[in-house]
This record gives sequence, structure tokens and C-alpha cells, in this order.
Amino acid sequence: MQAERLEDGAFQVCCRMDSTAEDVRATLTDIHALLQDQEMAPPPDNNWELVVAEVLNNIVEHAYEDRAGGDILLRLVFAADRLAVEFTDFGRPMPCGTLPFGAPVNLDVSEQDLPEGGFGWFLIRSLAENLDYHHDGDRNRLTLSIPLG
Amino acid sequence: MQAERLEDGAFQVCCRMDSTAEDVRATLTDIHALLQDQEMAPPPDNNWELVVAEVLNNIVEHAYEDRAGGDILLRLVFAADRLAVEFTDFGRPMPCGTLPFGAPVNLDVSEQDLPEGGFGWFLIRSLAENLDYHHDGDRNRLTLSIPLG
Amino acid sequence: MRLTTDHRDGVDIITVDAARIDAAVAIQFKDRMREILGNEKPRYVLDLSQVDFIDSSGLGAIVAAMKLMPRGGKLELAGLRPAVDKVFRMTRMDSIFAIHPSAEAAASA
Amino acid sequence: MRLTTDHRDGVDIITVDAARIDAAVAIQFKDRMREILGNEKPRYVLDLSQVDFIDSSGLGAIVAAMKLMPRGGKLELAGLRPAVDKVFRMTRMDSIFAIHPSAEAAASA
Ligand SMILES: Nc1ncnc2c1ncn2[C@@H]1O[C@H](COP(=O)(O)OP(=O)(O)O)[C@@H](O)[C@H]1O
Ligand SMILES: Nc1ncnc2c1ncn2[C@@H]1O[C@H](COP(=O)(O)OP(=O)(O)O)[C@@H](O)[C@H]1O
Repeated sequence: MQAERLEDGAFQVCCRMDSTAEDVRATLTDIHALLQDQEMAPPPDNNWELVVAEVLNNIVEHAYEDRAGGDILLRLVFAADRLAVEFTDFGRPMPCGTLPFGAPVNLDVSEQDLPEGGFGWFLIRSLAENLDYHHDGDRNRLTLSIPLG
Repeated sequence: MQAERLEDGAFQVCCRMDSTAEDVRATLTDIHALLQDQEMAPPPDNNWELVVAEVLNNIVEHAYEDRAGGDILLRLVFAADRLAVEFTDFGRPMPCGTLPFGAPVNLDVSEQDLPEGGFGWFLIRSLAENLDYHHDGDRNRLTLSIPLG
Repeated sequence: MRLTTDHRDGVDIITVDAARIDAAVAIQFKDRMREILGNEKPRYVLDLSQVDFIDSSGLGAIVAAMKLMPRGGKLELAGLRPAVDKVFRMTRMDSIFAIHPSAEAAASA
Repeated sequence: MRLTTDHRDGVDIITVDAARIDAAVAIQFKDRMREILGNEKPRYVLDLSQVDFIDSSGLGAIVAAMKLMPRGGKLELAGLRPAVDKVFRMTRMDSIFAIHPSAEAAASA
């Protein structure tokens, strides 16, 4: 993990992680600790970390199909009121080459039929802005931003 | 309730009861006690009482539609190896003027769909012989016999 | 992933002794919850040793009682006397209920 | 119709203190069984006050845990911190679970 203060005062963090849920978790807790240290941590009810976790978990689960050994690159730029994030992976592209719609799940069902998954892209789309995705050669690149404060 | 020893050595019991589950129960327990007294009781694994109870409960429930105030006449003749029974009521006739088929219930269902009724005529047909039913004016008469011993 | 349980005022409190419930521990969390909630499998034995007569209404009532059991719970039968046993066998309801010779046998089963 | 209950070796034995289960008592029998088995409604409160992060896998795992509950049982939540609370509200899962401010509040509810 590398961190630096940019010229415009924003705080940039770059990390590389392996395609496992454990590595995603370790990376996120490291970033968390770093932000506390730098007194750069967004307020506790801001869900920037949720957005980043959902995208990373999807890369592990879908782009790399839950196989370890895949590279994931993450770049976060914390500005005063906005976080910009860039995700890069070398796994399978998004289905149809485009971002999932992320419809809300249906809760109008019996208790036994309540959904246990499929919340991810709904949460990402609810919390993030300026989503952009490109598959390019063997590389997937997703960028988005999250309002802070 | 009247009881008498017939010339051929059989033991005859005649009763009249009201169309309630309570009266059916009271009648059956009285007959039971009388048979014990007379040392005429069939062996405990003989289900004559079940057959009589099922027919009587059906008369209460279906012929008199669970309304008290209906008359039910019962005659039982206990011979050495056979019980002959005659039931008379003045309620609704059997559907289609004939005895129900009494198919076994379907247990090949989920626990919540297991049948809580509909066993009656299956049990009657499994245990009784020589079933005969006539609707005659305002009277239903059913006769049957049950092997004893 | 540590979960601790504590019984307070008739309620079971399960405390998640962890800062995160995420993809890295989701399966572990489910397994631990299964262990805790899985103990909630009541087993009842209906002792019929004093019952010498049952009719189809009584049989239906026992089926209805079984359906009241919480999910995963069991209603078993014990001490069926001959006439009662025969009703269960004739209706094949002996294939639906576990049937024990006596309540004692059921308790030590 | 008298039913007596007795707990022996981890099993609840319900004894029918009656000679007959017939049409005359079938409803009474069902009502008494409902009273006895109806007490089997476990209530669990999941105390999340130490959890400051949950993702959709964690949310899914809590839904899965709820489905493990015996029929009629309840899994309630307590002590949701802001980021966790928001995930429940955004996914409308706050309409599925009873949510208490704290485990103490849940226990006295
Ligand atoms: N990084 C990705 N690469 C390929 N497919 C993806 C990716 N992220 C999401 N998907 C697809 O989008 C679907 C919806 O994702 P999501 O809303 O997170 O639900 P879930 O992951 O629980 O199925 C996934 O089931 C998957 O088919
Ligand atoms: N005495 C009767 N008079 C009129 N209808 C009857 C009588 N006995 C039985 N039936 C009809 O036959 C059906 C089957 O009876 P049974 O096998 O005892 O099941 P159940 O009474 O539980 O419905 C009843 O539902 C009813 O429609």
C-alpha cells in the first residue's frame, strides 16, 4: 500500500491485493487505520467503504470466480468533499460489457424466500456517482466517485 | 340402553342417543362397561368400537350437520365370532344415496399438508363387512358386520 | 468470528464480538449462527400409554398438533396400546411419526 | 382432557391422562397441545453494537440466519451503528427485522 498527499491537498492511497475475500478485508482495514492516523477518515455514517467493498467482492466473486491468484489494483483519492476510486482487474469482463443494473431486491416474499444476495450493485448505484467501466484488452477498469461529508 | 341375551346365545344391545359427539362418546363408554360386566368384551386389539364410533361421528357431523337434537338408534348383536350393527338416523341421506368410497388418504405430501380428516370411511371399509345402506322415507339405515376374535 | 450468547429476561442475546461482518467471514458467521439456533430443536414425546381408544378425529388432532411444532422440532409418540397402534398402522400414519414403546424408551433414545 | 408435561433427559414428555381421544375431545386436545407447543417460540436478539461495518455478504448471512429460526421463532437486531443501520435501511431490510436501540432495550421489550 502506498499513500501520498497530492498537490491539490487530496490524499491518495494505492493498493494491490490478491483475489480473496480475506485480502479485500485486510486491505480495507489497513486503509481504515491509515485514514484514522491521517485524520482523513470520513464520518462514520458515510458508506464509502461499503461501495469499495462491494466492488472488490464482486471482482473476487465474479471477475475471478472465487479463485485466488488474481491481481486487483485499487486507487483512492480522498478530496475535501469527494472520494474518487479506480478499480483494475484482469479477470472476466462484466456481462454484456456493461455495469449491472442493480435493481432493488424483492422483499414481498415469504420469509423463506427472502434474498440472501443480489444487494451489491443496488448499494453501489445508490451510493456512488459517475460510474464508468471499460474492458480493454485483458483489463477491466471501473471508476466512480462518492460524496463525502 | 337395553341389553338382552338372545335365544341363539348372542348378546344384543340397543341404544338411542342425541346427535352430539359427547352423546356418542357416552354411549360407547356405557356399552364398553356393559360388555366388561358381561364378560362379552372382544379382545383389546379388535377395532369394532372404532367402526361404530366412525359411523356415529359421521352421522353427527354429516347427516345432522353437527346440530344437536337429532335421534340416532344403534343396535349391536354380539355373536361368538361376529358383531352385527344397525345404525338408524333421520338426517340427510348419504351423498348420491350411496356409501362413500373411503379411499386411503394421501400421505405423500409435505408435513404441513398432511390430512387431518377423511380417514373415517377408509377405516370403516377396512374393518367392516357386508355394508348395506338404505334411505327410506326420512330414515337412513346402515347395517354392517365386524369379525370378532 | 466470535459470537457469544447470553440469556437475559427470557431472551437469548447473541453478541457479535467483531467489528465486521463481511464477505471474508460471512460463511463462518452463518455456520456459528446455525450452531446456536440449531440447538432450538424441541423434541416432544406424546405418551399415549393411558389411551385405549382413538378415532379418526383423535388421529386428526394429533396430526394437527404435529403441524404446530416449530420448524425442525419433532413430535414423537410413545406407549401405543393395541387399538391405538392399529389405527396408526391402518392409516399408515406410523410412517409419519417416530413411535417408541414407552416414554422411558423415548427419553433414552 | 388433561395433558401433563414432564421434562426428562432433555425431552419433553406430554402425557395424555385420558382413556380416549375421540370426536368429543378432539378440539380440546388440539387447544391444549397448542398451549403446550405454543410456548416453544424462541426469541433471539443479535447484538451488533460492536459491528461498525457490514457488506452485502454480511447482510445476506444475517438473512440466512433468520431463516434458520424455528417456525414462530424470532431473530431481532439491536445496537446498529450508523453504517450498519444505513445498509439495513437502504435495502429495506429494516422492514423485515425488529430493530432495537440496544440489547438491554430488546431484553426489556
Ligand atoms: N466484477 C464483476 N465481473 C463480472 N460480473 C459481475 C461483476 N460484478 C457483478 N457482476 C454480475 O452482476 C451481478 C449482480 O451483482 P450484485 O448486485 O453484487 O449481486 P451478487 O454478487 O450478490 O450476485 C452478479 O451476480 C454478476 O453476475
Ligand atoms: N352419515 C353420513 N351422512 C352424510 N354424508 C356422510 C355420512 N358419512 C360420511 N359422509 C360423507 O362422506 C365423506 C367421507 O367421510 P369420512 O371418510 O368419514 O371423512 P370426514 O368425515 O373426515 O370428511 C364425508 O366428508 C361426507 O361428505
